[in-house]
This record gives sequence, C-alpha cells and structure tokens, in this order.
Amino acid sequence: MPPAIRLEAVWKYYGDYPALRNYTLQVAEGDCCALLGRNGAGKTTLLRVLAGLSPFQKGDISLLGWKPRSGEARRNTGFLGHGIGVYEDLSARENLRFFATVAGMKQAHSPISSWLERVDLARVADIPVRQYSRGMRQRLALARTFLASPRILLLDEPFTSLDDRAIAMMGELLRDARAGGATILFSTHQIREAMVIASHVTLIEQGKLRYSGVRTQEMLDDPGHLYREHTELGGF
Amino acid sequence: MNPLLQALWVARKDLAIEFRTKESLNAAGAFAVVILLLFSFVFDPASPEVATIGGGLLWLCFAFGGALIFNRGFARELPNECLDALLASPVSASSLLAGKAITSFVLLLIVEAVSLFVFGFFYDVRWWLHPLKLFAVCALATWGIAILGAAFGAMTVNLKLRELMLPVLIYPLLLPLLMAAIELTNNLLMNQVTSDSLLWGRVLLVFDIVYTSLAVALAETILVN
Amino acid sequence: MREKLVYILAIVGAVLLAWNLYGIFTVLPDEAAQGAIYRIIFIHVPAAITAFTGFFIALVLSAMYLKTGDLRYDSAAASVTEVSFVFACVNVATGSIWARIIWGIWWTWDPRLTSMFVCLLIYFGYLMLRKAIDEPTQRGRLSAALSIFGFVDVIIVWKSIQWWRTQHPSPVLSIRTGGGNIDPAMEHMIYRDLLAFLLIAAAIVLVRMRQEMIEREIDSLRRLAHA
Amino acid sequence: MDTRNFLFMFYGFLAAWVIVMIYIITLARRNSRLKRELDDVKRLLDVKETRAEDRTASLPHGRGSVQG
Repeated sequence: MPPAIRLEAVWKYYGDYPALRNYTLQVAEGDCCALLGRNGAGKTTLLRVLAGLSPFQKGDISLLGWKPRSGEARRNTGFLGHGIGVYEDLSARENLRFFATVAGMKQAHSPISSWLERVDLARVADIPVRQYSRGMRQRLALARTFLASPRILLLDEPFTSLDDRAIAMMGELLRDARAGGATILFSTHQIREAMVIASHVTLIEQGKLRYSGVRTQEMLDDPGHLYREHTELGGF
Repeated sequence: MNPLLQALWVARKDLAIEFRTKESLNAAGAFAVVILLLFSFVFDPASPEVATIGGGLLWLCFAFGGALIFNRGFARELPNECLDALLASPVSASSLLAGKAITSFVLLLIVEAVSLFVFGFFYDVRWWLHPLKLFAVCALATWGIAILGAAFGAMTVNLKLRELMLPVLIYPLLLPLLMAAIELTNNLLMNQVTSDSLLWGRVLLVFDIVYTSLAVALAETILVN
Repeated sequence: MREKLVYILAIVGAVLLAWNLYGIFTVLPDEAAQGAIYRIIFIHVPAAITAFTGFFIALVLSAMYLKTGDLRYDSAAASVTEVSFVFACVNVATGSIWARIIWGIWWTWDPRLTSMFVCLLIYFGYLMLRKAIDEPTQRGRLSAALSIFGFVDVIIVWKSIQWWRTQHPSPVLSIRTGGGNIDPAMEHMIYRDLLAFLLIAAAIVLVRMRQEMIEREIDSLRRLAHA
Repeated sequence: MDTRNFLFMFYGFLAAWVIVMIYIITLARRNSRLKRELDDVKRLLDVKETRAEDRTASLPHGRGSVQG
C-alpha cells in the first residue's frame, strides 16, 4: 500500500534560509505519527506546507497521491492550526454549516447535529461563538476539523492549551479516526502524551530529519531517550 | 463544488457576519455622509454647478467609503486564524477572493444607495432621471472597486501597516475606473448622454474584465505564501 | 567579474552621454519655435523609454519569479523597478520644466500627464510594499503580483497620446508615426541618448541587485541567529 | 545657438542630473548600512556559536541533559 503522506527530499526556504532541509518522510495509511522537535525546529512549517498554506521550493510531496494545495488534497485533509479557525460572530451550527457546505458536503444537517452532540455543544449550538468559554471553542474547533471525515489529519500542537476534558475528547476522536482508516500527523512538544497516542514518531531539528520510525516501548518508558540519541545538542 | 457557488457561500457568510455586527457598513456609510456634508462648505450647494461636479463628489465618497469596507474584508478572517482554516479547506483561493469581492460589492452598493439619497436631499440634484443607466454605471464601477479591493485587501492582510498600505496601493490603480465613473455620472446628472459616454462605459467594462481576470489568476499567489 | 561589468557599463554609458551632450549643444540645429529649451527632449524622451523598458522587464522578471520561485528574479525585478522609477521621475521633472516655458504652467491634468503621475504613484507603492514585508519569499510573491497589476497603467500611459487628444505632444518617433514628425538628426540623437541611459541604468541595476543579495543574506543569517 | 529659454533648458538638464545623483547617494548610503548590518549579524552568530560550544563542552559526554 502506498504511504498516505510522502515527502521526498523537501526543501522549504524563507528567503535564503532553509526551514526544511531535505526532509523525507513516509506515513502509511492508518498510522498516527508524532512530529517532535523544539520550538522553531520547523514543525509548524512542515505542517503548513502539507496543508497547502505555504509553498515549498524543492522536492516532492504527495498526500494520498495528490499534490498539496490541489483540490483533492484539500478535500481529503483536515487541518487544525494554532488558531481555532471558527468565526466569533456565527453560532456553532452556522460555523459548521459553512465549513460543511464549502467542503461540498451534501445533506450536512444530520452530521452537523451529531457532531454537535458528540462535542457536547448541542444545547448551545445557536449561540454566537463569542459567548463560548475556552473549552467550548476548542471542542467546536475539533468538530470543524473532523466534520468532513478527512482521510488525513494535520494537527499543529493539538494538546497545547486544551483543558483536560478536551484532551480526553481529542484522544478519543483520534482513536476513532484511526479506526476509520484516517492517517494522522500531529506536532507536539508534550512528548509523554504524544508517545501514548502515536504509532510512529519523526524527529525534526533545524529543519532536518533526525529520526523517523515506529514508536518503541523504550520511547514510551523513557520519552527523553529519542532526543538524547538523535539530536546534536541533546536534551531539550 | 462549483467555484462560483463557493464564492457565493463565502460572501453569504461574510454578509451574515456583517449584518450582525454592522462594523464596516456603519463606518463606511457614516464616512460617506460626512464627506458629503464637508463638501457643502467647499462650494455653494445651491448653485447649479453642483450637477457638473456631483459625479466627482459622489465617487470620492464611494471610493473612501470602499476603503473602510475592504480593509475589513480579509481582516475579518484574522481572529482565530480563520484565513488558514479557509485556505486549507476545499475553497479555492480565487473563490475566496471572489467571495470577498462580492461581499464588498453588496456592502458598497448599500452605502452608495444611502449616499445618493443624502446627496439628492442636501444638494437638490435630481439623480433619478436615468435610474437604470445610473445603476449600471454604479454596478460596473463598484465591481471594479470591489475586485481590486479584495485583491489588495488579501495582499496587505498580514502587514503591520495594513490600513495605511491599502489606500496607497489601491487608489492609483483605481484612477482610470474612477475617472470613467465620474464622467458617466456627471453626464447622467446633467441629463446629457453623449457619444463620449459610450467610450467611458467601455473603459469601465474593460477595467472590470482585465482586473477581474488578473485577480482570479493571481489569487493563489497573493493568498498562499 | 560583476564589479568589472558595472564599471564597464558605467564608463561606456558616461562617455557616450558626454559625447551626446557635446553633439546636443554644438552640432544639432536649433528648433524654430521653442528656442534652446527643446533640447530637453533629449533627456525627457530617452528617460521615459528607459523607465518603461524597465517596467516591462520588471513585469517579465516578476512573472519569471512566480513561475520558478527563484529569488534572483525577484531581486532583479525589484532593482529594475527602482531604477526605472528614478528615470520616470527624471522624465516628469524635465517634462514639467519644459511645460513651464512652452505651456506657461508646470502641470496640466491631461490623460498623458495624469496617467504618468499615477504610474509614479503605483511604483512608489511597489517600493513601499517591499519595505513593509520582511519575509523575502512573501515579499517576492506579493510585489510580483503588484508589478503585474500595475503594468496595466504603463500601457495606458504609453497609449494615451494616441487614444485621447492630449495637450502633451503626439508621438514623434518614426517607429510610432511612420516618420516625418522629427528631423532625422534629432531622432538619431534621441536613440543615442537612450543607449547611454540604458547602459547607465544597467550599471545601477547591477549595483542594486548586489544590495538585494546582501539583504537576503542578512535576513537568512538573522533567522539562523534566532533559530 | 539660439539662446531663448536657455536658463530653463539648463534647469532641465540640472534636474535630471540632480535626481540621478540623489539616487546614487542613497545607494551608496544603503551600501554602507548593509555592510554594517551584515557585520552585526555575523557577530551575533559568532557569539551564539561560542555559547553553544561552551554549553556542550561543560556537559558530560558532550550532550545536554534531559528536562522534558
């Protein structure tokens, strides 16, 4: 089976500064890959390039066989960045309806209702997001990301600033998505949580690939091990 | 999904937000009316020459009001990083740009309608002599303003000096369009439709076609970087 | 190598210009109606053609940058635009000094002058936009887009004296009129001056491109330092 | 040579020369500014590198400690 996410010697520059250097990575369909690295190592850049938000200069990327930024790639990808990506002046239901419609979902009504149930926002679905608490917004963002049942999920620091309830919900959603055949690539610097969820890990330092492979029991027992073995400066 | 339909959905979403908050409508409408008021001190509002410069007066109001509208257009996508969410979604960059243009188009037409009534009221100009032609001129010129406004709103959305850069970049480019709109509107206000009108009408049309195609073609370049 | 080329271009351009100036003041005949001032045409017209050639080259370079993503095209486009902007300013300044004598006014709002003024504003906006963006790739893409939008006005300036009856004189060069509007000796001098201007402009562009390169280097080193 | 309007002709040539000269002066100033900035940023990098070396050297086995 061809990998769902494939990067071949990808270079991405900001001006003359290479933010991604010769990055090669394959994530097989159904895998959950944790993208690890320090702040500024290039995690966000890599995810933005995959999501088609930022062009890359050299190399080749394919998402389920499509180029990033192509219509098909975007239709099959769910992206959750640092921001929650929902409109403050629309209600939860309106937000979901908008994103469902532009994604080309027909008869979106019942999936929207069931997602609102699932993230426990059904009772407040018609109140503008402006009035939501932080946790409610984050749950709505999750619903937006998972709504169109994307086959690839790109999540940038999904656990940062989530409350416990949302973290639990996120873990559950990711498990369900994987069970449904989705491929997940998420960045994080909370290694312990990442190791529990991930089936694979890839380590990035200064835009370079340092390690990529299956998450082993050793990593689960000693999360710092990976960094000590594979980064130049060690530790973090 | 059809790109035009996507654009309409983006516009529908924006208009829903705008009618709820009325941020740019209030600002642009009030600004246009204030300019109309200020101009009454520049010349004698009772003199018959008002009709001969009415077009210029109106289109200055619309252009200045427009800047307030499309400054908000893409800025509305900044909180919560909605722009990223939209760009990563199946909406194409050109649909997004067109959607923003449609939003500004509708909002600006509303501002124009209000300004026209205020203008007729304050300056005693009978602007309704050729309602259909006037509407056609307004629609064509407003679309040109809206599409350039959307393109340059997208360009400047991530700049620190957004509010300053947008007018500096956009007014010079809009000038041919504004000149044509002013000439045509003056002719309509003075009730004298000449053969020149056709020429200026053509300028409007060509402007719309050229800049709309450029904006659609360059949408990816402008938005994804 | 590059430095040598700059010197060669600048020296050849300067020598040619000096020789042209000698010809303009001593050899060429006077113009019957205007007196000495008609000689401004030997600055005014070549400066305009230099500027517009530059804007066109910048348009092509911008399109090439968008196609290839190679930042050298972006640097070249920016440098060419900036130098062209300077020559456009020379064109407007000399033109308005000429107008003060011939028309009795510094400025008039006819389509040629208005569109040229707009042209200056657009490319001034281009230079401002470049200053306002720090990230070189984003700067390249956005300014390339602006260059494409803006070039529409250059076409309007160029064609305006044919489309409208303007106060500004009609075309004189025989490639546009088919000949007969200007003394061949004078026309010849315009082309010789154009060549000198283009050489000097090319020398400045090379210097400017080198600066753009250093600027990119500084930016990338800064990113490295903050990484 | 016809001397009518000679003064304004002179102004015209002078204006052209002045505009180009002003531009060339700004170019020269920018050149020296860029050189200075380049030096500054290089010095910044030097400092950073020496620090990184110090840190690695002071740690056992030349590797950092784990804090995560």
